[in-house]
Amino acid sequence: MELIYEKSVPGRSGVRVPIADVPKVVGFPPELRRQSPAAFPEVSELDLVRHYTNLSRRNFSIDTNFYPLGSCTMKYNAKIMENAAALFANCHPMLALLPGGEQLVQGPLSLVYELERQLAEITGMDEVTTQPLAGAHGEMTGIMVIAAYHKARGEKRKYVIVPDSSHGTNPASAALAGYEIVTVPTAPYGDMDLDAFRAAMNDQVAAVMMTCPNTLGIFNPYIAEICEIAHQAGALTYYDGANLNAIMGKVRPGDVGFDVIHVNLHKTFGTPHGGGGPGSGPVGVRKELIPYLPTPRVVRKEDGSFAVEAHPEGIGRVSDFFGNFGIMARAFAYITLLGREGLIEVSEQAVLNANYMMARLKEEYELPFDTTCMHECVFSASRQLKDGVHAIDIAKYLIDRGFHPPTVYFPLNVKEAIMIEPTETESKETLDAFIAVMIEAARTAKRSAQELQEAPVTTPVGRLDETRAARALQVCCE
Amino acid sequence: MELIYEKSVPGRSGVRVPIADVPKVVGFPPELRRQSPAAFPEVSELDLVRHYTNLSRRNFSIDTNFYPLGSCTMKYNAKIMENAAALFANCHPMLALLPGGEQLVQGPLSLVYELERQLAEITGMDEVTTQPLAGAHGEMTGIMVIAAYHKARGEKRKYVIVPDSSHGTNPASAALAGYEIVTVPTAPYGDMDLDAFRAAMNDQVAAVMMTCPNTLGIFNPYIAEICEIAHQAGALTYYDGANLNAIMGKVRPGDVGFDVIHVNLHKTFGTPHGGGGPGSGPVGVRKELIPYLPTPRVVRKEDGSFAVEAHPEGIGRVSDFFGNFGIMARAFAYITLLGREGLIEVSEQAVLNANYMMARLKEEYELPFDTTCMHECVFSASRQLKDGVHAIDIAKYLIDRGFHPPTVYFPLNVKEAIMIEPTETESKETLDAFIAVMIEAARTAKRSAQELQEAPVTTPVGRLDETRAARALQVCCE
Amino acid sequence: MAYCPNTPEEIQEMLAVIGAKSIDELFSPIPEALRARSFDLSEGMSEFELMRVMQEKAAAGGTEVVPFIGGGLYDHFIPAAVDHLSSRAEFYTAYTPYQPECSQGTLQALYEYQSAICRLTRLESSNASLYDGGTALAEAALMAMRITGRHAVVLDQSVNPLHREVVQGYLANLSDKVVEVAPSGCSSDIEALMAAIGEETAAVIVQNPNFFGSVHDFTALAAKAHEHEALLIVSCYPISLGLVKPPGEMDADIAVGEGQSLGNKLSFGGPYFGFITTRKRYIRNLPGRIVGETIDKSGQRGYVLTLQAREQHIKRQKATSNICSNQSLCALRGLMFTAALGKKGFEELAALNYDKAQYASAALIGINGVSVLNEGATFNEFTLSLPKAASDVVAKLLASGVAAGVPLGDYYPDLGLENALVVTVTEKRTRAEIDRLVVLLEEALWS
Amino acid sequence: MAYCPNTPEEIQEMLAVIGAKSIDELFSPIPEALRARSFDLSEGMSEFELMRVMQEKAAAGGTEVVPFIGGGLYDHFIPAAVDHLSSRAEFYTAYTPYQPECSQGTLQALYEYQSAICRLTRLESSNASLYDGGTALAEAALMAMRITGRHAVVLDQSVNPLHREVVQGYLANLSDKVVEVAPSGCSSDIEALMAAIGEETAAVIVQNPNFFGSVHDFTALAAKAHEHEALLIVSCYPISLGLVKPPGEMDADIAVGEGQSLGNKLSFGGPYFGFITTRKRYIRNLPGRIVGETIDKSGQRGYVLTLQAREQHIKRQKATSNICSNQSLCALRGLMFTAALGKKGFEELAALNYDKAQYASAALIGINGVSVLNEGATFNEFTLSLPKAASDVVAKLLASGVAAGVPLGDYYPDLGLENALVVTVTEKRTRAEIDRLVVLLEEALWS
Ligand SMILES: Cc1ncc(COP(=O)(O)O)c(C=O)c1O
Ligand SMILES: Cc1ncc(COP(=O)(O)O)c(C=O)c1O
Repeated sequence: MELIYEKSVPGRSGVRVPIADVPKVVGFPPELRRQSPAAFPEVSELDLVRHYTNLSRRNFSIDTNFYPLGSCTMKYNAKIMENAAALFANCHPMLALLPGGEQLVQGPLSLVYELERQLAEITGMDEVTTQPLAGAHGEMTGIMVIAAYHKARGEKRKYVIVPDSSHGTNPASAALAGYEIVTVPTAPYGDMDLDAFRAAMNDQVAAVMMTCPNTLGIFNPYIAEICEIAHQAGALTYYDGANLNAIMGKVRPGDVGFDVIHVNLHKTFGTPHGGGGPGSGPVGVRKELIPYLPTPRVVRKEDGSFAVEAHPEGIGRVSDFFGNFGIMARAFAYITLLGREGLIEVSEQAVLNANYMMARLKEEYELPFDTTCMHECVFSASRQLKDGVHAIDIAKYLIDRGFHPPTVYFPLNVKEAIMIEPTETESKETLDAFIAVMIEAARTAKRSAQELQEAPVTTPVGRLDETRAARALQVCCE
Repeated sequence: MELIYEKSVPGRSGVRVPIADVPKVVGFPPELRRQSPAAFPEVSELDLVRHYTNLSRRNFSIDTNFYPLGSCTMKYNAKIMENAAALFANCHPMLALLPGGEQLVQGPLSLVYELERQLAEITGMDEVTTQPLAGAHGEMTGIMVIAAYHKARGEKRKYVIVPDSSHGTNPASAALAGYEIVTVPTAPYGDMDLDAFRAAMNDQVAAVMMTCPNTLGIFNPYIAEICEIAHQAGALTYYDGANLNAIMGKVRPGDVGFDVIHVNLHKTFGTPHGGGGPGSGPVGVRKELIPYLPTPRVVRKEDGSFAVEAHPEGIGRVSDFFGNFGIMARAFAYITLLGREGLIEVSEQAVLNANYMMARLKEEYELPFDTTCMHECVFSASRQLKDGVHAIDIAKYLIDRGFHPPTVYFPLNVKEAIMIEPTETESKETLDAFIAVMIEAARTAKRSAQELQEAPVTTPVGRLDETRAARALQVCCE
Repeated sequence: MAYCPNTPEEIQEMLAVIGAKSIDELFSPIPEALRARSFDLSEGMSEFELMRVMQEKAAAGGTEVVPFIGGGLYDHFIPAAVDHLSSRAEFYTAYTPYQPECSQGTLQALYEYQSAICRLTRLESSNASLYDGGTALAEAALMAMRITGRHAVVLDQSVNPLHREVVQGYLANLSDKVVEVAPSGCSSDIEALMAAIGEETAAVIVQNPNFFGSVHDFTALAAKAHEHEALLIVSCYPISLGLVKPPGEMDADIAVGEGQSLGNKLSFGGPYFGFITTRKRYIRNLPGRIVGETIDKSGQRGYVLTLQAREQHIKRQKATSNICSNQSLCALRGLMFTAALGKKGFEELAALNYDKAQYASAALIGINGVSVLNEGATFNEFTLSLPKAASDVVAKLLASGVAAGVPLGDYYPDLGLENALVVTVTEKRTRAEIDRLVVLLEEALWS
Repeated sequence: MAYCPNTPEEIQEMLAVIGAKSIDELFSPIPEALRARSFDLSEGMSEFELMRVMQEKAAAGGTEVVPFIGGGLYDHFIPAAVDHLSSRAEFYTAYTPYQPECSQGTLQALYEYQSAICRLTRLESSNASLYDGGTALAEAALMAMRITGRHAVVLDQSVNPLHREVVQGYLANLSDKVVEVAPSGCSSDIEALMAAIGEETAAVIVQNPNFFGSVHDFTALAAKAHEHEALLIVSCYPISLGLVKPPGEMDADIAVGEGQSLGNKLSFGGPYFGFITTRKRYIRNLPGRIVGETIDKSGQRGYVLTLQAREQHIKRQKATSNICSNQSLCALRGLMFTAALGKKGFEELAALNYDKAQYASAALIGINGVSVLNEGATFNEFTLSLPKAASDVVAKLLASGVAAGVPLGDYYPDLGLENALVVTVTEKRTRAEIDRLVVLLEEALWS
């Protein structure tokens, strides 16, 4: 398909701007003017609409395809959430910071406050900030809070420990907060090696970051011990809540002994992924850490009204206002709609679907850690590799059959990883259809590696040359 | 694709209904209860969303494809119209009929009134009713008004005259109003034969229905004479405004001598076609006919406020309230947005695009009436027929190339008709791309009829067996 | 701003190809004498100004009023998914699926819609929609006339008065034998209806629940009609069919109805859709478009417009109806509504309407001097008798932001119903709203 | 209601396949001692009740207030098409385009977005979006540190104070050398900024227009920075670039900005997006995702995520940034906004903002005691000096439904700006609204 710029015709005009209802007073100084107009496309509104409508049709998406991308919780994004969030489209956040402005925005302020309370209850933490704009941003915020905590106690610790199965954002976020990273390998039971962890722990460690269930979909039974070991060394414990979808109502990280947690509203709480974002990554903390949360805080006053308060000891601001409010509004709607029982059902059904998937596929695919899984299961294409078929070939074959592939090549500690997270919103019928194709792929691998290697053939483009892209570095059209 | 019913799983549930907040008082009498629940599908919300999202992708549409369906004015449906209409989603029309209710609905009432004024000015008529729900409904309403007029004058006339190129709804609507139909053939210059018309006219004729420009895209230069001839015989003149897109600001049927007109808001005024409707077919009349318009009328009172008045001499109601208000709101928005100059530009560009199309294609395709056209042009596939290629084969070939076909086999007085209405919202580039494929089709016809006869091959289904459908009469899934 | 893309340069190029000097020249077939004498419209504007105009009008749209009114159109809950799905551009910017291969989306959806209507009414064949409830009823009458070859129609006066007007209008030039039969109290007078059926009767037309809210079983009426080789036409309120015996279970021949309550916004009167269903043997007499199942060359299932030979574009004046554009998108919304709620949800919805109306009527008759006029069962509407003129009471409550109901006096001037009020209670009316209605009504009547 | 489709029967079938007796059994890997001690949430509800809750909150959202406030977020007109197109389900329910063959929609759109940002700023390389304006500025500072291998940053205090807080927060654990330079009046103190650049300086950070609304040409500052082998980072307001000299024309090295004004709703603070652009030679130092053009086997053009080796999922702690999910959908809206308005429309929009602000400032300084503090040019914001504390005046006008501006006192406690007010006038403020602001302000000051 042509680029929108290639559809541009000099002199063609699109949407009309509002009509000037004021006289021109003085001209803008020529020396400060831009030399030539920004070369945006000159297209009609129909050109625009047809271009992006057709472009959208070149995507797989939850609304069109099963999308079991592991570690991403691609559950159904309920349409009512869109309607709920749209109600706030015209609320200006700056109003909340104006003198006398709080009273005018009690509605959205109450939403921030109540969502923080809901998330605190779900995770078992004492306070939550919604300011971080995605999961990784939450991690960075959480580790900055931890750094501030240590600093306030006059300590300057140097390290953060992460397991090798952790998501790349964990070490990256900790590094951004000024820490050096210590990586601990995975034990045969599928989670961080406890002895290696013990060995790595010392009084220079600021925190350990755990994902639980981890990215292998396994719940670490030693998680309380890990917290204890850390706490004994004066280190804090960080919980990456990306996989919270598995355990709502079952386990609360706060109860287990975690000090800081982030959750991904765009995973567990059903907000749409937007082709890569926006998300939202609220951070919850235990009581002792509350002072270090970002500023400002939305508080509830004695009279029941809501106010915006500066939080002077905090780490400052990690974003301008109260976070990605539109995403928060969707998550609040989701939690409020589902309620206590609904959220428990979510986790139960997510775990059921993942275990069903695992049980049905483990005959054909290598399962490196064969144990009851939580919300996702991780296979390896190692058996298929013997026939020259890689995880990526299976992924592309799935595309031809109308399924978005699982996550492949992550976690890094599994060779040829195929990480499947069906989520609770998919039905047995859908799972069965997917399983049938996965089995077909495994059998085809034995028969004809080439057939898989040539996939996909039904898409607007075939496999793309990534090396060429990285060499050419054509990232913007002239 | 499976039917939604085939995706049903017993016991699966979809959207939750509101929660009961009242106690049950008394049960419903068992003898009046339905025996078994309506067998609606039992699907989850995700099943529902995925099904209809994928189903939608099996359509061509204006937003995805050039759609030059002749006589249908498939112009771009501006998105702002959708937003404008949505504002009125929750207005209950019954409020307007309650004692004291008019004051509460001044906004929508003013819209009805103002739209009627706009349409009256555009068509040159004295009054307009927006009650008819589509073009054909407008025709029926208009002819009923004509019947009421004759009746009030103590006359009971028997016939309505239509040209053979007229749209099928014209004779059908007139028949519904109790008239017998006299069909007049087309003269070599492409419109109703004037002499034959004169011969058909007598004091038993209630009306003549003209489409101008007609369905061949030709403006009838004798239109004023036709009106005169009719009026001399005491007959009235009806103008089918489906093709008004050609002449806005250029000709007003009222000025020419027409007594009654309907317009299709879903054609000329850019409202979306909805896969076959809803439309809206307001009817305009000359002063003498105002008494016979349907009841009620929205009137403007001396104080500037709007009221709903009974219209006792009228033909009664043709629909419950004020017409397809949501469509009217879009049309009002369209007219208001474009304004006088915009509407003139519409007609000029529509005529330019059609003449360009005609000029570029007439070398390859037979043009039965080779004269400057208005908003559309009608070719015949008669040359291609010599090679065994029908209009329908060309149509299907176009589908494979990403274009919605023009109207084929209409008007009925052109053999193998191909009726192309590009509309003003399409660009020269789009026209050129379409023309290139049309030329390619004509050349392919000479080379290989089969290639065209086998089209389409890119669609989810190939050519469908219509005879089988009409024999099996499977119109509802068990 | 006319959404016209061609640039001045392109226009010149195009004129050159055409061989015309100017756009004006293209209009030369139009004699000067016929040119427009006026075209006095306002100047155009941008989206921004337009939305200010529209918002101002919409703000004066009465949406703050709590509606206990129906009269054929109902304030029902619409699942969010219905809006999202029906506003897929591929659905709403397509037209009639004349070319089935590139219109399977619309065609399959309409086939599913026809199936939904059959399942709803328990009849066998449906079309792809009609304009609205009133015109559907008129089309049903015409259809019965075609089937029976007769011209007389018996019309229950407890059918929605607006719909009766439409039927009378449609039949005005085709039949002079429309007999209206008055109700007995708030009930359809089944005895009188039976008595009115004769050898010339094409059909007897009733509504369930009727305009007063009363629910009937018309099985006996159907039998009587069939005795005379006449048809029974039942106009029905689709939501009620989640609970109430459907026309098909009453042996009705044709069922029609206003589809608005199935997922269509009130939108000040439209667009909605009318539905029609009948026995399989009458399918060729149906008006409008019909979608049928078939296969392609390779045996794949697909959908097409079928029985087109009945339609105006082929049969012209001999067509079964003049309808061309119908209300496809609204019918699609209707389909989606039924599928979103599903078998169980649809039943629950009807039950909830019933329960809320029962709760309301029980509370309202607690007011001194207020009673319910319906003798038998009702669904979500009932008729109250008030100790004052209903119009005055309604006007009074409107001032407090509540539309208490539809006063019957104007619609039945001869039946002495000045004090009668039809109250509608859908599932959207909360207990608090109902309780407030009771308080306000009591105030209006007694203080 | 948890959107879980499996029926009890299916659940049993699945458990049987798994070989588990109950769902509880699946949770057996979780030791009892770790089970949740509480889960005290309210009961669920249906869409209907939910929307009542949400509507109540939204009704108390301040949307009736006429905003003359900006502070980095602006009330701009958004073409209807932007909403319609960005809410295509295939866009908003997809995720990061890891699998390019079935994600060309998102990938091509992001490539077009990157191109739009380059065209807007006149720089050469952009990424696929960052979180917001403040974090983009922080990322730019980090990027400059990576490029130069230095740790000191010079930060103009006339940069948005909220953004400065974010930058300070991001750098807190990585650099202790952030030097803030106070403005001179409402102007960035270019001399002082130049003087602050030293051999340790990684970058000097400015904003255009600055927080007071003043527009600068930073070309000389860029030259000075380059003399010291430091970079110039300019944070800019995209709408202003329809009129104002872009960073690329000032020889800036990195340009960033808050993208909200490009087609994103205010939505009480987000989601918006941050953009970042730089010279081609620094592309490998960009944070976040980058889409690049390539071809498939048959030579067809296509788009992929490229330079992934910089990113956290490969480089982990050595990545150029920790960002993973970005603000793709908001960036898409930004792209659509630029394409909807196009080259000409975008220029017109900027000019209109300028003209309206000029009209407003001319009218406002007609009030006794009110003057404009900006010395040079402004765009659509300007700083007024009032004869009273700006906070009090703003509070007073808020009570009349007008947000008159952002009082500067709290943000610049040391600069004696208690009486200073930044007023923003976008194209959406009508003449009538501006005139009313003038009247209300005069009243607040003098009566
Ligand atoms: C385990 C885990 N942690 C953290 C993240 C980062 O979240 P985000 O993409 O919202 O920054 C992800 C996201 O993919 C994840 O799967
Ligand atoms: C010339 C003409 N007249 C009348 C009609 C009927 O209009 P509608 O489909 O709105 O009933 C049409 C529609 O296709 C038409 O083209």
